[in-house]
Amino acid sequence: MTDLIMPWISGTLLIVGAFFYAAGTLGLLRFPDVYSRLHALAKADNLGLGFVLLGLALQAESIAVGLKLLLIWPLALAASAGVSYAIARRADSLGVKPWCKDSP
Amino acid sequence: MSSGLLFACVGALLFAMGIAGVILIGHLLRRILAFNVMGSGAFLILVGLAQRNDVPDPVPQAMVLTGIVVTVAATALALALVRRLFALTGKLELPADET
Amino acid sequence: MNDIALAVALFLLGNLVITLLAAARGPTAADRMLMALLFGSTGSGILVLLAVAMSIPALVDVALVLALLAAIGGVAFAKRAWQEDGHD
Amino acid sequence: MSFAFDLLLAAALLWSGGRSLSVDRLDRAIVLFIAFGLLMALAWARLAAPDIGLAEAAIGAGLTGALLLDAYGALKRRKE
Repeated sequence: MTDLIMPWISGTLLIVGAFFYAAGTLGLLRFPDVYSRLHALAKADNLGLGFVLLGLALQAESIAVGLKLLLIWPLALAASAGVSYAIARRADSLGVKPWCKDSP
Repeated sequence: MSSGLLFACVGALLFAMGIAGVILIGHLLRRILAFNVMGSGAFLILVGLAQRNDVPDPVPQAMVLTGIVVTVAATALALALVRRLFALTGKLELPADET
Repeated sequence: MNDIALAVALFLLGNLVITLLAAARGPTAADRMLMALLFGSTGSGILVLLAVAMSIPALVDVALVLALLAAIGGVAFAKRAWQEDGHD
Repeated sequence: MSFAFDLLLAAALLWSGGRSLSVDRLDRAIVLFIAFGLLMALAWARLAAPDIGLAEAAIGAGLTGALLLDAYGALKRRKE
């Protein structure tokens, strides 16, 4: 029973992860200023990575291999949070204005 | 066409681009970039051509692993020399021969 | 099962190439550096998918290193290279 | 499908390598070179050499890019 269903769940999770990656790329291309682009990348892409890792960990042979796959996710989250903070802080100190609805 | 052969062809093209850049570009930082691209091309040729059989040959892989480390050390030394040259002369190009 | 992993990896590589083309002509300096952030997460995703599709478990370690060390470039950019006149 | 992956990766490698040598602004060239290093790590993974991929991901993507950006920032600060 589990062997029958597990590939379908795993494949669905992989495709959902690919959708979130595409959403992050679309946000990078279409959003108006640095802060909103940062928001799209740092959240949507890491959510996509999480779904892909979960989908692959479901079909790992052993618990240890699956846990090692899932270990990548908090590390990627920490790295991306650090970089986003550094870039946003530097943009703010350089005087980059956030985009408003009225601004061109 | 196997993937080893394809990447060996890509490596040959990258080596050609890199060596043209090293010869033709005067700006020193860009020349360092061209040097790195040239090295990557050579590494791709070495590993890609060792991939013909089913079992990859480990000797070129060990050579390339050493070569990558040597490349980053050479890049760091070249960048330090460029910064020193800029501090002394204020230019980012090599001085012409005075003979 | 390996087929769908390889298909998703191909899709992610297409994403990466589109972002590369768009961000190389991005309007501000920061947008080009956001590309490094995207390369970190998307690249580690591709490496994990390749580890399953080609059945080389060591590629998972490469994905781990890539996810951590792609951050160094972004921090170096924000702290050292991004100057006042970088708006063009 | 793996051949399509190889072709797309090869095209991206050639494009980013060539553009990083020919683009007009230096900071764009350095960012394109960092992207080139990450694509090289993917190429080593496709060539079934995970140890070289590990070294390239650590050195080519992280360390060389940080060194180049640091040198670029220092030169630009000194020029002003």
